[in-house]
Amino acid sequence: MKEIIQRLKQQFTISNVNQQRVDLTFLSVKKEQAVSLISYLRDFEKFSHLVFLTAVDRVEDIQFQLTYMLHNYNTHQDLGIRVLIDREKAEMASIHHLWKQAGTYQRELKEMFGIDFPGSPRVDESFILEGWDNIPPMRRDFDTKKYSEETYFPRPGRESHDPESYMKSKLYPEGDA
Amino acid sequence: MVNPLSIFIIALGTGFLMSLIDRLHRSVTMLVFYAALTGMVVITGQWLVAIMQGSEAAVIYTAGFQVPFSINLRLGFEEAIFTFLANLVGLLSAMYLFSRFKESNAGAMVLFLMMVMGINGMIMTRDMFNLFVFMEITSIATYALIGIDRNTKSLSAGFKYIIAGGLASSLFLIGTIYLYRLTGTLNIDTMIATKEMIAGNAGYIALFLVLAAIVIELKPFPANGWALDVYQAVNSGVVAVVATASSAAMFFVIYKLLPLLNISMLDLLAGIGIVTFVFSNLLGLKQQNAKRLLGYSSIAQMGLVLTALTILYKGTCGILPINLLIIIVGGLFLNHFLAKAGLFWLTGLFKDQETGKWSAIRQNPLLMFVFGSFIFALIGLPPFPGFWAKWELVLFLAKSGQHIWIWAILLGSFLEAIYLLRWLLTVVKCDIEQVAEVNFQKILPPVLFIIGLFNAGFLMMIHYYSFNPILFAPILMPALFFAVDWLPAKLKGIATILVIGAFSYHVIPQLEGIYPIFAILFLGGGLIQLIATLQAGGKRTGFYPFVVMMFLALGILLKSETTIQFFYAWELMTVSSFLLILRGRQAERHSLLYILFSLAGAYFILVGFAYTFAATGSLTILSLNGITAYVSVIYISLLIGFLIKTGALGMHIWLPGSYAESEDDVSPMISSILSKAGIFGIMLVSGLLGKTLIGKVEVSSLLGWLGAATALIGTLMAIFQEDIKKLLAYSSMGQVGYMVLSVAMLSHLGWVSAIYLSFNHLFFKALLFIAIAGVVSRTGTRTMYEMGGLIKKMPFSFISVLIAIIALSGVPPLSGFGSKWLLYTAGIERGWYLQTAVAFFASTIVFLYCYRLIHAIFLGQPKPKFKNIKEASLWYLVPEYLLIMAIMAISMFPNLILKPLIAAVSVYFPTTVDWNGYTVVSSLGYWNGNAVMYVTMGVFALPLIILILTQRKPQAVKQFNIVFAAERPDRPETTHVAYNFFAPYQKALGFMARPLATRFWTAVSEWTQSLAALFRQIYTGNGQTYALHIILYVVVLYFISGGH
Amino acid sequence: MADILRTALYLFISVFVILNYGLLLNGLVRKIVARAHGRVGPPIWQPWLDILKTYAKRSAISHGVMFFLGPIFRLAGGLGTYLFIPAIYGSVMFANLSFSGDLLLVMYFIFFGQLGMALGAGEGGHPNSAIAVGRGLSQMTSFELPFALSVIALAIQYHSLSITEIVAAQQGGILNWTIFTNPLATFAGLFALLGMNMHSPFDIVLAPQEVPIGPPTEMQSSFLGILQTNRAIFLSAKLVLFMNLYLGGATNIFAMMLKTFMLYMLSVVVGVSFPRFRTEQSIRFFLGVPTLLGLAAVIIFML
Amino acid sequence: MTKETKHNPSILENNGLPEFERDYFCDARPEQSRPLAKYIEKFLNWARANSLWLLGFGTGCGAVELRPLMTARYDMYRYGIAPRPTPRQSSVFIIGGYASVKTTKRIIRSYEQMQQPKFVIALGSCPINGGMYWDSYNTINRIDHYIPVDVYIAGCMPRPESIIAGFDLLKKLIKEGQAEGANKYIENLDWYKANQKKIIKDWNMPDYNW
Repeated sequence: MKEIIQRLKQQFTISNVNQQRVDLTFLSVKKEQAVSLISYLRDFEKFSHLVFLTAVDRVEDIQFQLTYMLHNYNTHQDLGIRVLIDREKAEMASIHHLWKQAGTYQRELKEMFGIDFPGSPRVDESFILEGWDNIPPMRRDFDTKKYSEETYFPRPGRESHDPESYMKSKLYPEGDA
Repeated sequence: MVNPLSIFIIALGTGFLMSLIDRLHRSVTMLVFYAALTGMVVITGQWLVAIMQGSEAAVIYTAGFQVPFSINLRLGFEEAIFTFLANLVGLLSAMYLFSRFKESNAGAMVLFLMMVMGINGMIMTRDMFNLFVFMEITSIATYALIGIDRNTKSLSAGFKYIIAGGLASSLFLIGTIYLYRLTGTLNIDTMIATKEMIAGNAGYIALFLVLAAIVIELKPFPANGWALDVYQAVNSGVVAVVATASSAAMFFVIYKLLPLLNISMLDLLAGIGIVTFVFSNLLGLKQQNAKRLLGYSSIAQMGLVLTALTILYKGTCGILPINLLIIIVGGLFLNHFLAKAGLFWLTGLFKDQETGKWSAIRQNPLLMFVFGSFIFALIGLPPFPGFWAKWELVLFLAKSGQHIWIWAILLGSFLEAIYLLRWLLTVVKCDIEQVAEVNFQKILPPVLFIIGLFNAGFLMMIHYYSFNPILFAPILMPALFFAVDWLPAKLKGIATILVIGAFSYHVIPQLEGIYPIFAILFLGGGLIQLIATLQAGGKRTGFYPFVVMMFLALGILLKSETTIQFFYAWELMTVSSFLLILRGRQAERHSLLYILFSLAGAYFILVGFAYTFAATGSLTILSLNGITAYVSVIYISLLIGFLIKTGALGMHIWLPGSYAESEDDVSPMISSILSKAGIFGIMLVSGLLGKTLIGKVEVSSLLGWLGAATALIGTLMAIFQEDIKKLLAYSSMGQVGYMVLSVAMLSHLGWVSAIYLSFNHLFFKALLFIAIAGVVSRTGTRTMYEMGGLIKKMPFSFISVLIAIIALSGVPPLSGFGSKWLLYTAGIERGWYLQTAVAFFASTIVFLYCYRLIHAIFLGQPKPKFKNIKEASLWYLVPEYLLIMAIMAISMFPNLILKPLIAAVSVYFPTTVDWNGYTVVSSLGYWNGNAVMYVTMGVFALPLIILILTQRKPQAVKQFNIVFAAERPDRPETTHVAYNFFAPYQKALGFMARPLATRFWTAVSEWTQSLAALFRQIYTGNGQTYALHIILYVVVLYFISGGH
Repeated sequence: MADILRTALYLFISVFVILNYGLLLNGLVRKIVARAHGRVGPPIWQPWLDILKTYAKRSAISHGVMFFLGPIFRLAGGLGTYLFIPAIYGSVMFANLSFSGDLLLVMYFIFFGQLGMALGAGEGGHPNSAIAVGRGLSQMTSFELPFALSVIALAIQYHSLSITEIVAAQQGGILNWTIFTNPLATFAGLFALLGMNMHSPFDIVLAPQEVPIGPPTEMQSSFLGILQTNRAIFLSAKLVLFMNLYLGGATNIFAMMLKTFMLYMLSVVVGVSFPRFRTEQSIRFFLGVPTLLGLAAVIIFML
Repeated sequence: MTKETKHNPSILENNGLPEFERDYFCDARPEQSRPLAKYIEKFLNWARANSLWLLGFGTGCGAVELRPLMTARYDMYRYGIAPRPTPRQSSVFIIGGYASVKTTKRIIRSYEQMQQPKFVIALGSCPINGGMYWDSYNTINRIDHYIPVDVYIAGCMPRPESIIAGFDLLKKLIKEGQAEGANKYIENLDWYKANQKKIIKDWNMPDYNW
């Protein structure tokens, strides 16, 4: 793994290399270099499998963190590539030309986070939120409970509790034990 | 009476004078020139008339001495015809060249005059040396005239001509010298009288050399490359003379010398002729240049005439029967002469001689008519002389047992037909690229010749038919319709209906047995379908004449008592239907296939009839009954001929395209009526020749299997079609297969079912085709999956199609079940169990395409494209509902049709069915169509009433209100299931519907073309090679002829 | 007039009996299959309830005239088929209208209903309907071939296509039945029966999980009720036909019930034992062994 | 066209469809169906109750609990219950658990395509009050705001025994003539439609799916 990182460092500006397990490493790369890095990994380092592509909403930093998880079948190594992109203008280069299935992940990210991948096939079609007209629901500034209460006719009489205190009171009704 | 010698005097005199006169003014020269030519025509014409009225042949002795001291000329009947025609061509060609002569110097006119005079001389002279002189005069004049266009090509062509001419002349001269040495005379008559002196090797060589020279001048294959270059390069006006008159003169020389020849030489000549005929026509296949194509055709035709003459001469041992001579040789010759000269003249109208670029001719209806008539004349279709000549020739050959010749001649004719028709088609169908230079003097000659051709044809017809108006009707009626072709189409349509109605009224009562039934089928069915043609607006030029011709020909087909009448009607029917199919927008290739297969079929019929004549010496059709000789040849030839018309398996590849691509209101006639002509023919012959055996197998059982296979494969092909008319076409093929099967049973029930099937097929297929024509006229597409859901827009058409498919598929209670019941009962009764099973299998497959047809068009999802579509025009609906009424009538009361059928057929076979009220009882089962109808009505009405009474009113919903797996359909186009509807069937049984026959025929065609290309390589265009060809040819000929 | 009334009464009784017999057969078989599964199964009168319920639907939709008439065509086909078959040999009441035509008529009248239903389903506009009709027709062509061969063999054997005469020829002992006198033809015919009954493995038309449920996808309420009625009548009609052809017919109603039940059990047993064919497999199957059997049956007579 | 239809109460507007698609769908407003005379209706209700055809549409996780019903252990057939693959022929619609907005759209469509009388059984807590998805942005809380429900079976998930009990209850309701959800739906069609349209933003279907 180290050799790979070494080789990568010669060509790309990578940072935050973090080997979490023997077979799992994360690294960060700049948005501009991400696609070429991934292509390099796929074509020269035999990371032929895109395990997933997902996003984390770092609303505090006004950033999205994309994670491309790649897998090498020869060495059984996983490599996660983290890319930070601007939250206000959430846009990232598509990698559907590398893996056809990446298009699906990107469609989902567009639907749930509003991250655009220009050029990705059918990226504007929704999977499940047909005709959604609010902010994308996976963004952390979207209040799902409020939305649900406003939209879906909550049945009156439903109570909700803090699970910890509720279970405590149920299991130990007489107080601390 | 003017002395024939004056021809030469006029020609020579004016020839000498002309250069003097020319100093005065060109117009004077031309006046003299045309006057001289006219004079020659008049003189020979006058002699021709005189001799035909009985005066003696003129024999002229020059210088007043008797032979051998003088040269004598003869102007008898034959000479008069030949010189008259030659002079006529000369005059007309001169007129044709009017503008050319006006510009060139007087020498051209002198040369032209010399050429014509030389031709006259060659025909008239009876002296060998004099003949040589005239040949040289002609050759030199021709050579000089070839250069009239003054381009490299014509100059080089002229050079090749002079080489060939020189070779031929020297051979001729040497031969003549030998002959003179042997006989001591140059006079041909004296030579004939002292024929025995021309003996031994010397005699043989002498004759051989003379003959070889003349043969070379007749341009035999393969030593004829030079001639083709001449035909191609030379001015049209000149080549018209060279190709017709000069060749005619040469041919006449051979005719003169015939008595000198022995049998082996006659054989040789006939062989040369036939080889030239077949191979020239083969090479013609690859030809794209119109003049060269005509060149091939000319050479071929002369070969045929030569063959015909020598065979006739040999077959009758020198005593030529004048009738046969006139009809066969005269007919063939005249046909070729007039048509070829005319066509060569027509070539002059175009700069570019590419056959594909001739389309401009169709802008001028007159020229188109002339052109088409010439082509049909050359192919040998009635009423042109070639038709009668070919008929007599084949009859003669069959009678004298010369079998191979028949096939060779027919093969050659067929090849010729291919390229001529292809030419015709490109003219009709290609885009117009160049402009025809039409002026009066260029059009008059061909027009005159076409009139001549028609007249000659009519004369021959009168000879055969002694002017029977009914038999002339299929030619005269269309002519009448052509004359009024400027009238609106509706008017002509009504006139057509009236004419055919009157004709039926006249003809049907005269017929007996199964004939009136077929007459009702052809003419009655035709009358109903003609109503549909009234939908067309405008003028529809060139449609009704052929419709009239087709139906009248069908009528006289039934009425004909002799084989020649039958064949005549058959050919007329073929050609008229071809012209109707040709009208379709994309019909080019398909109509060509149709006419070629039909022609081949017609040739088989011709062969069959010829052998009938050979076997019985009689021309009546009934003479087929009980003949002993040639039975299997006759039976099989006739069967093949008729089977091609029905589109039996293997010979069906013309069928789908022709049915599908012809105009929408023509398709029903072709499919539902014309194919029955084949059934009628099969019935006719198998009724008379029935139990013929080949080896130990009955022909009829082979026929039965062929019918069953046709039914199966036709039906299978039908279910895989996306084009609705193709589907119907293949369906017709399958249905006709049943008819062939049941005819072949040669039993009472079999024939009854065949005719019943024919009627039923007439009704439902005409109904289907007309209804589909209505639909197609509205939707503008024939592809089924593009339609859909039209039931709501075109309910009446839907009902038509529904009734038709019920009748087609044989579901009770409609008439289709009757046909199935009869067919199976007949098959089992006859002991043809497996065939019946195949037919049953096929008839279940019928359901597949029936459903596909109605579902894809009328059911399923309507398309937005056809949102505002209207019901089909009333002109379509009226015949449809007449046909529905007919179907309903015979379904409700099968007796209406079955009783007459059973009675008519019981003339031929003992009946095996019985009647019990409305019930037909066969030896196996019974069927009461009437009761079935009532029961069906009952079981249908009862639930309907119950449903209407008990059900609460259902909500009428629209096309997308379907349960679509909880989704909604996206678009009608993607929701309508119609494309490749029977995909699983394709997987399971698609291998049976592979286009094997198409592949076979394509291979045949490709191999023929390659063969032609291979042979064509000998024509290098090099004069030396051509000279070598000639020499080699003579040498080879010598060895072949068993030279000593 | 009295004649007609009597005939009408006989026909009514005959149809009534066969309808209820068909429903009973249906219920019985459901029960038997359930027992074979180790279930209790629906009550034996479940078919009557189902049919009643469907007729009792309060609303209905129609896609057009042909859609409306489709089920009626279907029922007319079933009724007609039954009425052209003499159900019980020697019985006037159950001779039905067999004087109208012979075996060929019956064979073709079977198509009447199928064609009509296919048209009705077609106008429904549902893609599954059209696909299933295509499948059904394709399969139909292939099982009709062995059946036709079998019928031809019978026609040769008995010199008749009249069903009454065929039954008459089989009277007088169990060994006179076609199944014993002409086993080849019988087995070819029985294979065809399996296809006609469209139980698994030949249930490619209704084919749950593939084209659920094929042609009647859009049919509901009374339309479906009519189809259910027809299913009972048509099923019995087919069984009666085959019983007449191969099992010596029946001289009384109980013999008829017994024999047709046995015939139907054949379909049921095969049905629960084999998974479904694909369409082209089914076509190839019928054109294989069954057709060869039929051919053999015919060729034996030709030798 | 649209103006006229506003005045015609028996025609639905089908506003959700583009102009060219309105031709494809029926726009009639459904009418309530009246029961027949008392005893006949009672008899027919008995038949209906004993011949319940389920719509084979597993809308949520509860659909897994329906499978055991068909097995020999529970054998729903003995109660006259049988699955049916098309809504046209079914009479009982089982909402098998949570319903996302997307599924709800399909549920409504299928429900409307069923012929009257038709019955709905809602399975599990989710259709009742949202269950564990009560605050989800994409899962409805109460199915009875969108289609009428005859029987609720609580649980997460209810076992087959409870489902059979639910069917028993439904049968009882039918026999008593109380299972008139379809008529209720038609009567309050505008209310239901307003609720449906509130959550289904891309209403690309007619107002009533015939």
